[in-house]
Amino acid sequence: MALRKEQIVAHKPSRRDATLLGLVVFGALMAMEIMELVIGVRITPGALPLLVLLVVPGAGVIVWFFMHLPAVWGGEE
Amino acid sequence: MSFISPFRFVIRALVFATIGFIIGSLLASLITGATGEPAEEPMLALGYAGALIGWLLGIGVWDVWAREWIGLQPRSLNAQSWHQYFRFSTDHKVIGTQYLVTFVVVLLLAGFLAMVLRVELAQPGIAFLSDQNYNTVMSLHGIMMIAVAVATIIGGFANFGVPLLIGADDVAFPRINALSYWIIPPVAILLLLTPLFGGFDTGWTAYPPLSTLGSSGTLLFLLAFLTFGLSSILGGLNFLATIVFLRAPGMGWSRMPIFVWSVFCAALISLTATQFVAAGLLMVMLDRVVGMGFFDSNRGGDALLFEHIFWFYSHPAVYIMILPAFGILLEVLSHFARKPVYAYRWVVASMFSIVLISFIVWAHHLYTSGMPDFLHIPFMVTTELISIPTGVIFLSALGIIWRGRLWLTTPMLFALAVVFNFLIGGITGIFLADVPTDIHLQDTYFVVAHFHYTIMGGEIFAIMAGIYYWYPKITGRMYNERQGRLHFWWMFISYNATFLPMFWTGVWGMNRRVADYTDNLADLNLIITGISFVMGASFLLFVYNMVSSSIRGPVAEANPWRARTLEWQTSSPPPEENFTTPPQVVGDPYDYGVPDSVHAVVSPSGGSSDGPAEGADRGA
Amino acid sequence: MNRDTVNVFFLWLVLTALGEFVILGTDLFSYPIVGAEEGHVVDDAFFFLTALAVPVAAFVLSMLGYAFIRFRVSGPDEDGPPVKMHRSWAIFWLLWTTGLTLFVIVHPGITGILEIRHLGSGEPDLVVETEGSRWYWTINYPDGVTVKTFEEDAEMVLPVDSHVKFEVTSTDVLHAFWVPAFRMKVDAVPGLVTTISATTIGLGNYRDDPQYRLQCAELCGLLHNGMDVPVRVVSVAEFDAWLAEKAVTAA
Amino acid sequence: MTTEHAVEHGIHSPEMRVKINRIGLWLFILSDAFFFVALISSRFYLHGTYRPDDLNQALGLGVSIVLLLSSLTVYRAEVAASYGDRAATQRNILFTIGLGLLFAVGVGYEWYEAFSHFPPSTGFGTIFFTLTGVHATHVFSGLIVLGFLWWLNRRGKYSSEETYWPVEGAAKYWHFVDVAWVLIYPTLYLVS
Repeated sequence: MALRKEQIVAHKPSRRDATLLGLVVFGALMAMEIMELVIGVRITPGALPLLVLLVVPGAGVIVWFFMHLPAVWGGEE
Repeated sequence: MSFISPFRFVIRALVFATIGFIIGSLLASLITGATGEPAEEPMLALGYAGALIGWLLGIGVWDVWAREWIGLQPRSLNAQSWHQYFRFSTDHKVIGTQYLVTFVVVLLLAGFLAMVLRVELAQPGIAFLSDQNYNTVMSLHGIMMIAVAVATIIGGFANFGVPLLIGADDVAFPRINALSYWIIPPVAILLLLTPLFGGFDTGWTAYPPLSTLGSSGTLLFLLAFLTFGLSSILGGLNFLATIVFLRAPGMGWSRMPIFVWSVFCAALISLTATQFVAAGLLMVMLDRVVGMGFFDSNRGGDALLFEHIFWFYSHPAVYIMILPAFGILLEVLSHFARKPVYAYRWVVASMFSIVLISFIVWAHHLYTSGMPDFLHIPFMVTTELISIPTGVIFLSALGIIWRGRLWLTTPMLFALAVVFNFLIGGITGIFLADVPTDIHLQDTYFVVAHFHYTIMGGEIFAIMAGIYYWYPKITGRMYNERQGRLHFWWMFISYNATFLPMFWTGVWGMNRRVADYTDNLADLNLIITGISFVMGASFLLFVYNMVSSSIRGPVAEANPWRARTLEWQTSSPPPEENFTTPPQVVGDPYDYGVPDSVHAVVSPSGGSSDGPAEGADRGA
Repeated sequence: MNRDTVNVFFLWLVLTALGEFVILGTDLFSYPIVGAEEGHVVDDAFFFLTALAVPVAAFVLSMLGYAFIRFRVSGPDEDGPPVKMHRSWAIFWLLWTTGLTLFVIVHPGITGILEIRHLGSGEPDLVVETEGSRWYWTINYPDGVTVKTFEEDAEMVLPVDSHVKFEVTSTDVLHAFWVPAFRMKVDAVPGLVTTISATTIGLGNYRDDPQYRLQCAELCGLLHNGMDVPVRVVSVAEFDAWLAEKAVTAA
Repeated sequence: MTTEHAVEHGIHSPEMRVKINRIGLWLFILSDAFFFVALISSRFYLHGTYRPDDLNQALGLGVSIVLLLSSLTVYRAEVAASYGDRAATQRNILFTIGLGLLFAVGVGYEWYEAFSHFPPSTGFGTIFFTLTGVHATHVFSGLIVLGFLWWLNRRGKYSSEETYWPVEGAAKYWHFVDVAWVLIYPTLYLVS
């Protein structure tokens, strides 16, 4: 039951790594949005499955890296 | 002054609520006034939002909580006196008691409304209620009873019981817990105000387009329902976190009392599904107040959308009601039959499968709604599959009492009655899940009888079992056993005599929610009305027993039932921190008859410290 | 096999026999008059489910009642046997509940649905458009004949032994089209036309049996309970005459 | 209510408190997500994949990227707070508030345009205004929370890794608002 102190900040990388991670995630998400737009404008009927394929991992990336989902069960990223 | 002082927080809250209402409605009149005439309904809606915030701040959110947001030290409003029941208290036992008392009062009020309905229904023709009044009374009875069914167990028993049963000293979020209780009084006030705003005639289901038309009472009802949903969500969140994190050392998942499991499952539903009804009600309000087109076919909407969203919540919601009732049922049966919970793991598994399946059965309320035909068979299949895990609950109940040592106290009698009533409720459920029979029975008194058998016969009887069972723990006094048993037989017999004939009236063509019906059903309805008054009177005995025993009843010992679970190992009522020393769980909670088995090690000072064993006249 | 088990077994047999006798052999549980083929499907399903429910209910009741009388004690002084579960019993229980559930899903569930759909398929003899409004029905027959149910002596007249198809819709809020004698019901949804069929059998009249009425079965506000109109099923010749007469008055 | 035994078993320790708060926030987010699921399903139920031609695609992409960028800044604020770097925390919270306001302005302009093309009383307008409106409500509540954070951080409340939980919590909520938008954006602007 006793928790180790470092578990409060279980997801704590070095600041440099954190900055890098943030930029990479942001870049990936921005690329995703632009790809979505292209798909949405170009492929007029039938864009839905492609968009789902893009959006679900995109949302997953935010939940996983920015919201630290793995920290819920105490693991590291 | 001394008379006012216990209520000073309530008075402050009312003042703040008034201020909030004025601010909100002024804001709305400014917004609507910018584009045209100030409209009444936006003023009511925003005014209510302001009033709710003001009410909460006034009742104690400011002192206990909001001061922290601007960097001040919060104050505690907990105190060991009855005054704490009228302010923002964070003690789960206080909150549980607040919930229980509030909703027993609501139960009595809604029951009184049912009596009014029965008088009207005694004979065909309009007797004394106008159509408008009948619809309002019927809708109020519905929503109030739904609130009782949802909140009495999850808010009342789970609050009082779960931390004690798992050996914690409070819930995970005591302030959110208090918040979830204190948003109930505004709901009650709104509902009581509806008749002044023209009443509402939508039933508790609030189907649009009916609910987007009509008097402003409907809007108040929608707001009340929405607020109540918020309370339910917060409660669910709290119990999940509590059960996951605050179990006493040694209490692994397989040692958790069955009631805690049932609350966990119900909390899962109330946390997630309730958002759907919130979304649905918001859409109705947008249609109504702003003139949007969710459900208006002239504006590209579809009325069936609401039915899907609504039942996506409201069908799982009946499992918010009934799962904890199953929990209380098995709990009480085990302690009073002095046998372990039969097939414990199977019961837990079946509760989880009920939760899962409950999310994919909603459209069985829509068999005759005009939804596409191809949906009939899939939803009939999923709906009827739910009877399999429910059957496991029956297996467990029968397994417990078989060759047990049945000590037939009042809670035990009520628990056994739950098995009987839910048997009838469950079997008639098959008729309604089955499309061919449902086409006829949908929206008739057969449905009325069915859900009164499951929710009243199943859940309210379980609530009664719970009230009698935990009464000594909550009040520290023993109820009168003779009166308790008299109440049981009185209520049980008159209840069945009231609702069994309703199956016939339904089959014979009496539709729901009507003040008038065809003459061939006059005799049956007169009988129902007569007996229903006998049943209503049984509640007077119940209230008398509860009130008089809490004042004059013999002081209860710590463990009058010789039960093994943790709440009975501390004094009655428990001290503020529940256990004077930490309980250490070392065994299963239900190992009756196992030599030398121990559920938990609790220091003797936390045990039978309180008073002599002046138990009430127990024994047969 | 111990004594208690044997006793309960016999109790179950007796209760089941008694229950089935009441269901099958007496007319204590009579159903209202049936005016349509579809109604027979509904009643047969109801009857079948009731007969099937009797042994299940009898089993639970006999165990409950026997335990209530046989195992009562006067205090918590003694514990029962610490039986946590009989694995084979539990599996047996799961098997028969699952089997029964699947059986009920197939029959009368799916078979009933298919039968009703089969009755409703095919070319109808008569199409009646029914429109719900607060708080009356507008019934449109062929040849421009319209009955509004708030008119005096309004009634819905239908020919016997005919496959009648109702096209139901609403002008304002949800209503539901329900003729208890036909056992058929469907909601009237604004902006949507729902259909339902009834193959009428036998003459019928509201004055003789109140099951012959068109009733709104979905709460629609103020006068919901009064939103009904008599139904009269007449011979085809009589119906044609009635329709012709109405057409003349309408024109 | 810090009784002796509770501390002993870690139930009331700061570590445990953070863990409980974290799960509580997650449960709240899960619950709130269902609200958005209900609204998004309504869009597909009512209108399938219909999309009007008058949507301002450039603005849609613009506000999306603004919101994504604000997610990055709030992430940096959280990291800074976990290192006790008050100045960087303060700066990044301010950035986030600014980007949030910019997003709100963008949506406001989009509303202004949408009013003339598909007002709330039309089919698509209903769902468009409801979804963006509900989302904007979340953005505004997030901004209020960030405002409190900024105010309290200035007074040094979150200067150590033991006390920075409120920053982490607010950041999670803000990210959730972003996730919701990531789903809403294609739902409203892109499917066809």
